[in-house]
Amino acid sequence: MEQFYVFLQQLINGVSLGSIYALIALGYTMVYGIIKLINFAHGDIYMMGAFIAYFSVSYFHLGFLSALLISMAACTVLGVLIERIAYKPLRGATRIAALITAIGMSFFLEYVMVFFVGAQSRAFPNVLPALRIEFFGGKVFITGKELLIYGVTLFLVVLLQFIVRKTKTGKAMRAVAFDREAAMLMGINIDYTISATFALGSALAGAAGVLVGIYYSAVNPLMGMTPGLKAFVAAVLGGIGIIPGAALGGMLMGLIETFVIAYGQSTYRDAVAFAILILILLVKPSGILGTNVREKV
Amino acid sequence: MALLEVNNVSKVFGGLSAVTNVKMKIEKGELVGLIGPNGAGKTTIFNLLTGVYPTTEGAILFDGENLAGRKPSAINRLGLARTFQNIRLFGNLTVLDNVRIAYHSHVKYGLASAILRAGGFYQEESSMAQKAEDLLKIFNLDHKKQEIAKSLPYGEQRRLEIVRALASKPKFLLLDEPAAGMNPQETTELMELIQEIRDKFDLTILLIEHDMSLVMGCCQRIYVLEYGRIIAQGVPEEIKSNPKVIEAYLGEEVSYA
Amino acid sequence: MKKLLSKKNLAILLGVLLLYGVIQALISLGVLRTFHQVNLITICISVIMAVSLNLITGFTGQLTLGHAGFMAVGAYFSAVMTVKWGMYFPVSIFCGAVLAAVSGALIGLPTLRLKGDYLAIATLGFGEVIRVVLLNTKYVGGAAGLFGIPRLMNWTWVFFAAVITVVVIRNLLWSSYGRACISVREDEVAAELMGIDITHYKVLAFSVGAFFAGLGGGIYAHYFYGLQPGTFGFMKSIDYLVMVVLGGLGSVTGSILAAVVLTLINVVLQQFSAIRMILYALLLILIMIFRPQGLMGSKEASLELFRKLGRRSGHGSLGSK
Amino acid sequence: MNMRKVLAALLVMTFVFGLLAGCGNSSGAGGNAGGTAGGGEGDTILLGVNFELSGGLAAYGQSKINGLKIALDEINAAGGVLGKQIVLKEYDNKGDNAEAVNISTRLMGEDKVIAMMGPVTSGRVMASVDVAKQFQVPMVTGTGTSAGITVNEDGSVNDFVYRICFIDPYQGTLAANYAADTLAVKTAAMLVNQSDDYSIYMAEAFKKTFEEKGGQIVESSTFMEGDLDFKAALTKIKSSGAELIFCPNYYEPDALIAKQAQELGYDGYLLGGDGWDNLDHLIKTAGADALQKAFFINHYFPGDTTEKNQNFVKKYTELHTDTPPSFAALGYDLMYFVADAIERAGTTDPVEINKAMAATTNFEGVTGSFAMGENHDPIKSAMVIGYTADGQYKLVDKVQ
Repeated sequence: MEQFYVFLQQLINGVSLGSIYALIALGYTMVYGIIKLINFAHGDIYMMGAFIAYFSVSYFHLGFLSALLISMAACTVLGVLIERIAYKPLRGATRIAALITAIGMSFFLEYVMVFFVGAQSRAFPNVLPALRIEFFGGKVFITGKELLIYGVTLFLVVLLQFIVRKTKTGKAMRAVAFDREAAMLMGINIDYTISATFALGSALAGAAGVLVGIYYSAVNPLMGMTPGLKAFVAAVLGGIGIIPGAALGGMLMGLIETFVIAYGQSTYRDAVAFAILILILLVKPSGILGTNVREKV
Repeated sequence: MALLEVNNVSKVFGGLSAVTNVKMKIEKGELVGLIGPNGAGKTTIFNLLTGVYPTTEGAILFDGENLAGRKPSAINRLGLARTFQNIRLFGNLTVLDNVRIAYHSHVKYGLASAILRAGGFYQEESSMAQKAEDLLKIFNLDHKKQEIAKSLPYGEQRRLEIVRALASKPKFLLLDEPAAGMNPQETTELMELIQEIRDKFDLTILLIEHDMSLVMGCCQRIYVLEYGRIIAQGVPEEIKSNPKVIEAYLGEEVSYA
Repeated sequence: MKKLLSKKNLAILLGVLLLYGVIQALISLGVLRTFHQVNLITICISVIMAVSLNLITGFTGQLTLGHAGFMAVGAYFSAVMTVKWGMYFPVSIFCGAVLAAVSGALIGLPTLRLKGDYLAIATLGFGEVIRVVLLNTKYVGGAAGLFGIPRLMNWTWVFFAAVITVVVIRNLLWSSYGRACISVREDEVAAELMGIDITHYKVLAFSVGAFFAGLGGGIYAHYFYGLQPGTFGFMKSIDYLVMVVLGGLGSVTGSILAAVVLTLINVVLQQFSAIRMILYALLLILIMIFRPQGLMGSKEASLELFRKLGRRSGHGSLGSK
Repeated sequence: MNMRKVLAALLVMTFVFGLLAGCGNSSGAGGNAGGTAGGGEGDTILLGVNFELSGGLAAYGQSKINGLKIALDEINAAGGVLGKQIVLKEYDNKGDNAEAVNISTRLMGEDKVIAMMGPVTSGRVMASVDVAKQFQVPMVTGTGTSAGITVNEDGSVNDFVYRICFIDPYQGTLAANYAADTLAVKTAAMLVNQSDDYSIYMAEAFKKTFEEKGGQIVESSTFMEGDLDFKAALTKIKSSGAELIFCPNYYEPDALIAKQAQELGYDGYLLGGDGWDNLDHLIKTAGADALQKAFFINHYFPGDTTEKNQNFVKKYTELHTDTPPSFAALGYDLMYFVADAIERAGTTDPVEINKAMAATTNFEGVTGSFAMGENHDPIKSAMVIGYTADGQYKLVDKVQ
């Protein structure tokens, strides 16, 4: 029975980690879906979001909600600016050139922050009341922060689905993603639509940054590197460009990592995670929820 | 024995039948047309013949060999070459390179010779370039050999595709709408050219075409496809007068016109 | 008449020997000191890595983010052979490169069904798996790394290794086999239907590319005293990818140029610790915005190109020059 | 198209800046090579710094250089060494081994520094060892703790290579002793950063000694640099019933481990090494509550009331908001150690400085007093530090 409680607790751990990956992966997938760009700077926008919230809370003593909204707004602006300055001129160029630009942008954000705030981690002040819900006489429990992460992730997945499926902008996004030329001929404003996608994706990154900052109570300028990469892998795993896919991929990634540590060799955690990724891609080359598009000959 | 035998071939895409129970028999040296309304499955048949898609049912025999399970490249090396409805040249490469790439399966030097520039590498390369130029000359493209393929005018791109297909030294050539987008003058020239190369290279040709005049004018035999089924076959005169064809195909064409 | 000993080839040979001779003379005279040699060797390793990556990504069109993984295989295996098994170091380095080629083929075979970004992620995963395996292998020191490898490489070895790499890859590319690789990049379906077995050529590109990455790794191991798994992480792969893209996908001379330029820029930036990466990042972004096709595009630097300067030159044909 | 113009201007500026910087440097290097202003001649003394200032290890390199610069200003303000002002030649090795070799060569071969400080972390130090031996210029690392830096596998000592910090096995052994003897635990778990040799070596030594003393390692889990989530490992450790978790890592992961262990309701001990030493970060991240059963081995007691230490802490806090982490303190001592050796050598000849370093008998730093051992490792006393309920350090024990 004891083992079962441990299993449940690990499941909660895995879902929490998975939600975080999912949260970051959502923005990745949005941007990728529309311009087929692996936006390496996404992890760094997430970092900027965490820092903006950190400063709002530490120096301006704002509460959680206002910090969240400010950092989402700031990240939206940042994302749109990055798109206009760095990515837009490359729309006609090869995708790999855009990829290198994204990598450059990622370095730029990271090291501008290192320059101004230093590379050291900063402790994120606790802005949430401590909450702990216990089950089975305290053998299994879940914290308020975890519930917040679950809630926000779920909410954002649903919201995004709604935006993409039901709103005019969302429909335009799908049209542009499907066929940019045709969308243009149908009178869709491509620039606006792409900017809107970046705005949305960056706002998501900002939200993820704030939540992760709060969840782990630490922020630093290079915090976007590892989770950024993993979230991207998660997005690919789920089928990139597909919103529920990103959530699924992130969740899977978190669960795999947790259970490799819990019941396997923690030293091989990343190797196992990547090996599973490669295997899944071999079986389903466009990710779990991706549909294989047959090339027309 | 026929050079190409298609025995009761069907192809289903996710529950949707694209081609049903198709039978074809093409003898060596024939020039055969494949016609049918849009979406009838003509290009699908080409894709099945060249191994792009596996068949759902039935067998394709080429020169006595069953094509099932073979990769498109292996099928090409058996002697089956094709062009594409929506031109698929190697756009960023020169005209000459496009042709030389198709020669690749006949290259005589090995990888080691290429790296060491030994074992007749230079002779083979220059003879390859010569052969490519000769082919280009037939299609009046030799003076453009150093131009980038995608910069050629449309009609020339179509001709280059045929040259490229010929360079792989096929016995059997599949032409997917070779005259699409050409003016009547060009179409007539192309028709003559197709017959000329058939004789010159001892080819068997199957062509998909929308342009009735081209098909009727140069094909010896015609298959008519509708909704994935062969509804008629025969010499052009028979096809012209076949009521099913008129109803299914020509009638429709007329009503569009 | 094109022959091995054509005027042009002789001129190139002479140029290479002259370059070697001049640098060797400068080293002997003490004008180029150890520090310059370290950078010359770094340049040569970068040339090897960038040109071999260009074969895979630039010419065959397969985006890979795991090139440093192949480098790690070559580096570690050759180091183990030299240090632990007492083999003569050129043999070790060669064997390391062969093992890297084998791993290139192994990763190539199953993952070649994947296209574009999916392949990139799979290769990234492969690089990470190699790194984790090395971290967990006590025999090669785990995270602490494998140190105490004697510096057996010198300028002469490394220069000629780089020359051989460039010559082999260039000769491969400027042949029917190279054109087959390029056709895979241009249009996989058309290539396959023209009789090019695309799987075969992808595996070929991956193995040859991995072979030379392994060679680069072996040289690295025998020059920089030690190895650590962290050296061959994702960022290292990105460094070389940046060189390839900056030089121009599909341009061998572009990769060489970029390897030289970026290594020198790196040296200049060493002293600006605080803003080093900011400058580097800006440089990347700006070059990509203004020259997305890279410094050389898909053209090759040649005497012909210089002659054509001023006129608008067409693309060089991939002839058997 | 205005954007393009702005960008073009930026591009040009970047290049011009880079070029100017490059020229400035090369003329400087040329000057040195010409012998007019070699490392020790003239009225300044040139010392090299080869640190991890960008890349994933930047936080540690930056901490260290912050401490080092405070010492530099103090020394120069007090008249410098041998009556000359110290000038630093500072390069960033990005945390890359080849780059560290490159920079060591540059400092010793081109800039002709008379001693080099750094690199910060073991791998980079190991890679630079042979360069120091080749050029016969002493190099001192403040924080490179791997045993192999100073002593080779065959037992020979690397000349010209020194450190002023603990070696990993020493700390691991001390920690095991403390766990088994003083805390009297029988079962322990380890949570180790597997991408960091500092952690791994310390864990190995801990395991060895702890098991020799009859203890049992019931669980051993690892993580990677950059990880933030340790809950899976901690849940597993908690269910294993380990009475103590040995966390031989740097303060960033350790702070998260302490916090998450508390959240999971783990009530055993936490024990670590000098990597823990960053009071502010731990207290702010994990909170004093989570640290009531946490201890770590350190060279010195940061709450030390000696004038020297108080002075350092005050200056550091003025400049950089937080209290100094051990990296900063070791950076500060590193500068003083090198200056002290030059002063005692009485010359700017690197070979003489090397001798003076080896002959250090009583160096007083903020991280404690030490003599240089024959293995070129300092002989330092160690102490165990814990936390008070209001988030201050408390000296728990002194160990040898």
